[in-house]
Amino acid sequence: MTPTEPLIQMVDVDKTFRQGHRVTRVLRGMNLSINPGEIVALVGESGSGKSTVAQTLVRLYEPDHGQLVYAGSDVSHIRGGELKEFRRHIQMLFQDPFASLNPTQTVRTILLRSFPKESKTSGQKALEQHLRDTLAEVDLSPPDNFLSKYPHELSGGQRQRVAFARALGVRPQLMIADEPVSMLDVSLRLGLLNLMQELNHSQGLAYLYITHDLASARYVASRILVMYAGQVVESGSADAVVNRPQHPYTQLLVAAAPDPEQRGKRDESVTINGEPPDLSQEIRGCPFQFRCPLVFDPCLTVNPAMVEVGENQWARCHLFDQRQKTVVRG
Amino acid sequence: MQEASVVHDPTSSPVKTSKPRNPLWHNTKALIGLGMIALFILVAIIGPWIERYAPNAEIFIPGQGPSSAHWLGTTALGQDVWSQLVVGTRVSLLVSFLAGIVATFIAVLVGIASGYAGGWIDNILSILTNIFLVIPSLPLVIILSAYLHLGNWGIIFVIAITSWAWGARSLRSQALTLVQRDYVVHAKLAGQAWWQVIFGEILPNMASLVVSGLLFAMINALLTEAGLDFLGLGNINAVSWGTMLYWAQNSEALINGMWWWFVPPGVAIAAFGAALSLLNFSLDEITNPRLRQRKVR
Amino acid sequence: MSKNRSWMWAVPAASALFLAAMGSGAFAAPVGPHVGGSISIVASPHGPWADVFNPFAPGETQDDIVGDIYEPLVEWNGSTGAHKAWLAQSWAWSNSNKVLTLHLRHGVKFTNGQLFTSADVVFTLDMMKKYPAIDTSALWSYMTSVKAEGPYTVKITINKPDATFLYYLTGTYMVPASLWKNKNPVLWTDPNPVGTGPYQLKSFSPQNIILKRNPHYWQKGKPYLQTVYYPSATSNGSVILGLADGSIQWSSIYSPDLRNSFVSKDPSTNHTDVSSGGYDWLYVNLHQYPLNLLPVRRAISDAINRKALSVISESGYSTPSRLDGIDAAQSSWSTPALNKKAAAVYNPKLAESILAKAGFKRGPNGMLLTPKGKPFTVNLVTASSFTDFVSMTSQISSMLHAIGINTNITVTSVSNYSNKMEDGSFSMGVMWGASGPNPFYTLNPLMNTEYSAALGQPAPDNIERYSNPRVQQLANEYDASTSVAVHKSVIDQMANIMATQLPIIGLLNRNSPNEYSSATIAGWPTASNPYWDNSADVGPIVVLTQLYAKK
Amino acid sequence: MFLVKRASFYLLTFWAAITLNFFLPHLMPGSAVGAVMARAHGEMGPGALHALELAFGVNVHQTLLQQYGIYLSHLAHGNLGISFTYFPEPVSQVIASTLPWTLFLIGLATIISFVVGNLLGIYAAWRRGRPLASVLPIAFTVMAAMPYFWVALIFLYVFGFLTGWFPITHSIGTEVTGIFHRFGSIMYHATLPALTIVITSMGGWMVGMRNNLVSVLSEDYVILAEMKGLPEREIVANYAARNALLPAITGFAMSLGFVVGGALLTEIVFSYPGIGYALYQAVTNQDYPLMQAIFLIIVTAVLIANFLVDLLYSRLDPRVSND
Repeated sequence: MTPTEPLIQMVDVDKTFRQGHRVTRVLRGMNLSINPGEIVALVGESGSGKSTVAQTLVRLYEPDHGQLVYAGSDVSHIRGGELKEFRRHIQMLFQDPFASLNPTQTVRTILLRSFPKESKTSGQKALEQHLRDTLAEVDLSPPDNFLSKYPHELSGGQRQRVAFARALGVRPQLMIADEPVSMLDVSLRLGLLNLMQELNHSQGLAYLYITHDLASARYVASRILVMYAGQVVESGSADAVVNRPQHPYTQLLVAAAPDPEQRGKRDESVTINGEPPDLSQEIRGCPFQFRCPLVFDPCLTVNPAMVEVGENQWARCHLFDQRQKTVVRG
Repeated sequence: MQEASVVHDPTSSPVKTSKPRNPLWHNTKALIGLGMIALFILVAIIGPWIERYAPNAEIFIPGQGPSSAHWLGTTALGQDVWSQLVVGTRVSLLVSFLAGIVATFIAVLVGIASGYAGGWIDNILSILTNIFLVIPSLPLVIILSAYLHLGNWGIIFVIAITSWAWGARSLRSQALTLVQRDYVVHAKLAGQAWWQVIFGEILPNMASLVVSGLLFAMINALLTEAGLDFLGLGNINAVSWGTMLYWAQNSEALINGMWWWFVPPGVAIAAFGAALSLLNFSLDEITNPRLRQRKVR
Repeated sequence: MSKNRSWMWAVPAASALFLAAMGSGAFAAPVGPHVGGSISIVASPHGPWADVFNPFAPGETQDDIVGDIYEPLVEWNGSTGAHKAWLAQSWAWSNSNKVLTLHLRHGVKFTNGQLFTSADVVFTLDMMKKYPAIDTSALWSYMTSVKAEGPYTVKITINKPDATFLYYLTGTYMVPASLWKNKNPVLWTDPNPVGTGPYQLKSFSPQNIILKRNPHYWQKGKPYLQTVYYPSATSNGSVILGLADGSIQWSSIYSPDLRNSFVSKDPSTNHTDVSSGGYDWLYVNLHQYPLNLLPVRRAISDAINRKALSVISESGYSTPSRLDGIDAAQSSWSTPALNKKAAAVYNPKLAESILAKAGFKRGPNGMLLTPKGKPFTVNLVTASSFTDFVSMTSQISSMLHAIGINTNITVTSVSNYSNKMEDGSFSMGVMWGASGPNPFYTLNPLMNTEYSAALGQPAPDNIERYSNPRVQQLANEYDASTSVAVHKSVIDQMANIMATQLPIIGLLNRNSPNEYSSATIAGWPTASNPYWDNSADVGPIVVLTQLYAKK
Repeated sequence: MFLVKRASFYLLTFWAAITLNFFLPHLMPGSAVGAVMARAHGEMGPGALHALELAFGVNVHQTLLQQYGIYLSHLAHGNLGISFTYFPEPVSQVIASTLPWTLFLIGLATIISFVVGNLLGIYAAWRRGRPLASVLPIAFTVMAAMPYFWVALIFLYVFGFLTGWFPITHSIGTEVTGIFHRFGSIMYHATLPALTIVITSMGGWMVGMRNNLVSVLSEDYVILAEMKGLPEREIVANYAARNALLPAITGFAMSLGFVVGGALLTEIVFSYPGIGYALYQAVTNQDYPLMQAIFLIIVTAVLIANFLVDLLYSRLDPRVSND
């Protein structure tokens, strides 16, 4: 793996779910790439397909079309031992700290079960040390206080840290954090986000941070992808996307988010009207046309392509089409 | 932030030490049920020491009422009722426990396989489960035992094979929801083998449903065996509560006023069944907290 | 008991009371036989009735009722073997006992008004030839022809002399040729039976069959009772309850303690007696070592306490039997010389010494080893629904255990047990044996190879597979003669073989209790006037035609 | 779509039952002839064995597959064969005379048990915390764990024999005429058997309804209704009970099989001339044609009942049809 090569890439991935006669196209030409040690945020409303992206990245789903490339090799359709080996490098941090830990197991058991086999051969003492180190890494100390606890004896934040530790136990290269703080008390959120960054610095752990909250995305991520209706509609550096949003959807998201400078206050005049489109219906033209305040004729017929709209910033909107910039992949 | 899905943690203090208190010990019904079951098990185990005579020996004056020599009198065949009751405990409990365990085992196997594997395995197992649910079990058991003329083991097998479907159905639906739990997803991601996922992550979380299913299956087995024995389709040479009733009925014990022969085995079955259902009842309350709490207003 | 406990029983009872009140004062003296009144009979519980009155239908479901409607040529007393001429008035053998001439009763009419004649007898017998499925007595294995000679005479030819033929032939029910001509008697349900009997069908329901008096019955003035109810019953228990409260007047069910459950309810009117007939034998497979050794069978016989079997398994109704197969009720056929030989003794010490003498030794576990050094273990087979056999088998098992013989008991279904016994795939088992008007009907089938079969093939009677040419010779002697003296001598010699060779081991003389109430009905056979067997089973018309209402 | 799926499932189940039904007798040692011979205790003539084999048509030499084919084609023509017990009465006639009694008795008992059990369940949930509401479910759960044939026998003895209040056998009196008398007699005879079934099967309904209702009562929309100040009685009747009834209806269909089977023992104890008793007789007499037909009838009845409930269910709850 050369330093410039992305850690993982999704190339034109389609994913469709069938339920009886209903066919739902959740992902349509999804592109994404994460470099080693990079923190990428994926922002979108619920129903935009961001969780499907997460689950496809760990190959809980197989892409219908397109490729999933890990370290230069196509892992879209691998199985068995290969899949197992691939999954060791990618771990997930779940949204609900109550559902993500097995209520019948102690913290010790939970962690032990997540450690790879080879770590168990290194002797009892080393294993104990490993357990403690892992807990220390997620700032749960003293570790002895926690090892014999059951999940229901822990607070939400503690639980999420245990889940974090469990994921770290495998020594992954990429952590997919699917709304890891949304169910935590506000006071605990910052702590967890800081922990994520710490581990990024200390271990070079890459993240895909999935959230609906632009502010926290900007806080942790270096790059932000904005998702709408199964595709990326804008991407760029965190500062660029938040400070100079180009796509009308991103602009609305930014306007609706609370201003970090004036805590708690937000511009009440800006709301995103309407709902995301029904993905089980065929969509002609731009999927955002139904809610876009700037909608014009081409939006109704053609789905726009991704165009460069600034330095390292791309958007998928007909407003920028005239400039005919190079089409690039997000 | 716009979402209010903040969870208020009831146990925010991280320094609680003891394991969760076991609610079974704080439920009177459960205690009574457990106590009775323990008593029956004790009788089944120490039976040979407290039976007073050989249970099948037709050696006493027939049809005597209770006395100090025969605590529960003698049968019309000259057997000691008390000894039969004590020895019968063993057979009845054995059939109840084993048939219940085998039925529950099949239910767990089918339910989890169905819920975990999904796809065509689930389809086939679900159809099988539904067929066994719909085909009435008592007539089937009666016909099977009439055709096959079984001993105790056969009866255990037949009862189990006709009574697993209810359990399998509820375990399957629980397995379906458990399979989607994040910790199960994580276990798969962490590279655990299917059996590790099933036995380590899924099964422990179904424990209360499995136990409740087991209790149900045991009650069912107890009553089915008694019914079969009563019809003379069981192993009538073995001494069990059911065969005692069969012989009593055969000798018109009630009409001849020999209540001491007819009443005790029925009471024993009813008491053991009641103990099992009390335990099940309280288990329901413990695992479904809504049933426990008193009305708010 | 309470008067209004059941509408079902209340209706006939109330109407009887009403009639009585109309006819006589409250203190009227008992009246003699007269037409009127009714009786409820449950011979034994068969479950709900089927609308089947075909007298040739297999099984026993409606036997007791069919016998009131259809009649045989001769009525045989099941207990004593005595007989009464019935539709046949007399008969005679000729042509060295190969031709039987039957003289029929004159003036007998079917209930449709047609006269009963020789044509009906010939038709009925010919039908059995055409449909072997209804020839349950295998008559046509003897018969070569049946011919009418005039309206009241029938000539039957058989292929070789057979003294038992008359018994099997004359038990056959006679049906009217005119109505059965185009019927398949195997599959015909005969829902509207027409016979010559004292009663005819009044109404059918699965829960109650009601018969009414045949006013043109050939026994003038009989029967007396106007109506006969046959309520269906599903268990002995419900019959006892009915007997105890007076809603059933006559029954022949087995119940362990009738004195307590029935007689004690009203000792002045509730009575029981027993019908004898049949035996419970302990069959041993003579093809199996060491059961084929006479001393072994002798020891087994001596080890069995028949008194205990009688009291515990049969509530004392059935009584200990002798070893020669002669029932107490038929004791006139036995000779005093045999009495000592044939007496069964209970002497386990003797049994042990017999076995020791025969080379059986106790093994290390205290149980016997055969002279060949193998453990002596016997399998006993029995049927789960025959609870008395199950109980007897378990007692025998412990009695044999006491003299050192190991036993295993197999309890199986009736049919499987019956098949195992008939096919000879058993070691030992308690079962009934054949019976008839005299001991020959018992002894001959049990020991004659004619009634045996190869192992694996069903044998009708000689299931222990005893083989002795002498028995065959004696049987031929018996069949060739009609002399009672010859018959007695044959029976004596056969009984002698039985008692000394023990091909099977006699356990009990099978007696079955009958229950009847004299509260409203008179005319019953009593100890002082035992005019007939008092069983309600299988066509009880000899007694039924004597019964009459008390008021 | 939902109903087509269910219907094809029922057909599959029916086929499975038929096939099971066909193969079972072939597993059994012994034959019907043996059973009839044995029951006659040697009172049959020397030719009986052979004659019975002829009459019953046993010992036919056909392959199993041929026999299966013949069996299916007979079934298709509604030919259930001839009963060995009641020979030569056709099996269809035995069923015709027993089935109505069972349908009546079981129908009556099941409906009473369902209605009373559910009402008591509603009461127990509505008034939970009160002594009676806490004791009732326990009492009836314990009742359900009792051997009901034993309860039936004790009822028979006490209320039939000792006190003489109720008849001890049969489903109708002798020579009862007139529609009112007949009806009265039938109800009178059904009282004890029905009562036995009701008191031993009511507990299940009661506890099920109580548990469902308690759950429903804590749902948001019920709490909302409470906050709106609707009277409690109305909330229980209109909101909660209605929703809690749905699972009870499924249970009702599922229980039919159990009740038909359970009635077997009750019918035997009360000498009630229903199909359960006929099955018992068929079993003890090794009467395969009758046994097969009864099992088939029971299965068919249960399948039809389930299908009807599916129909009803798809009306009551629109969600299931999209399933």
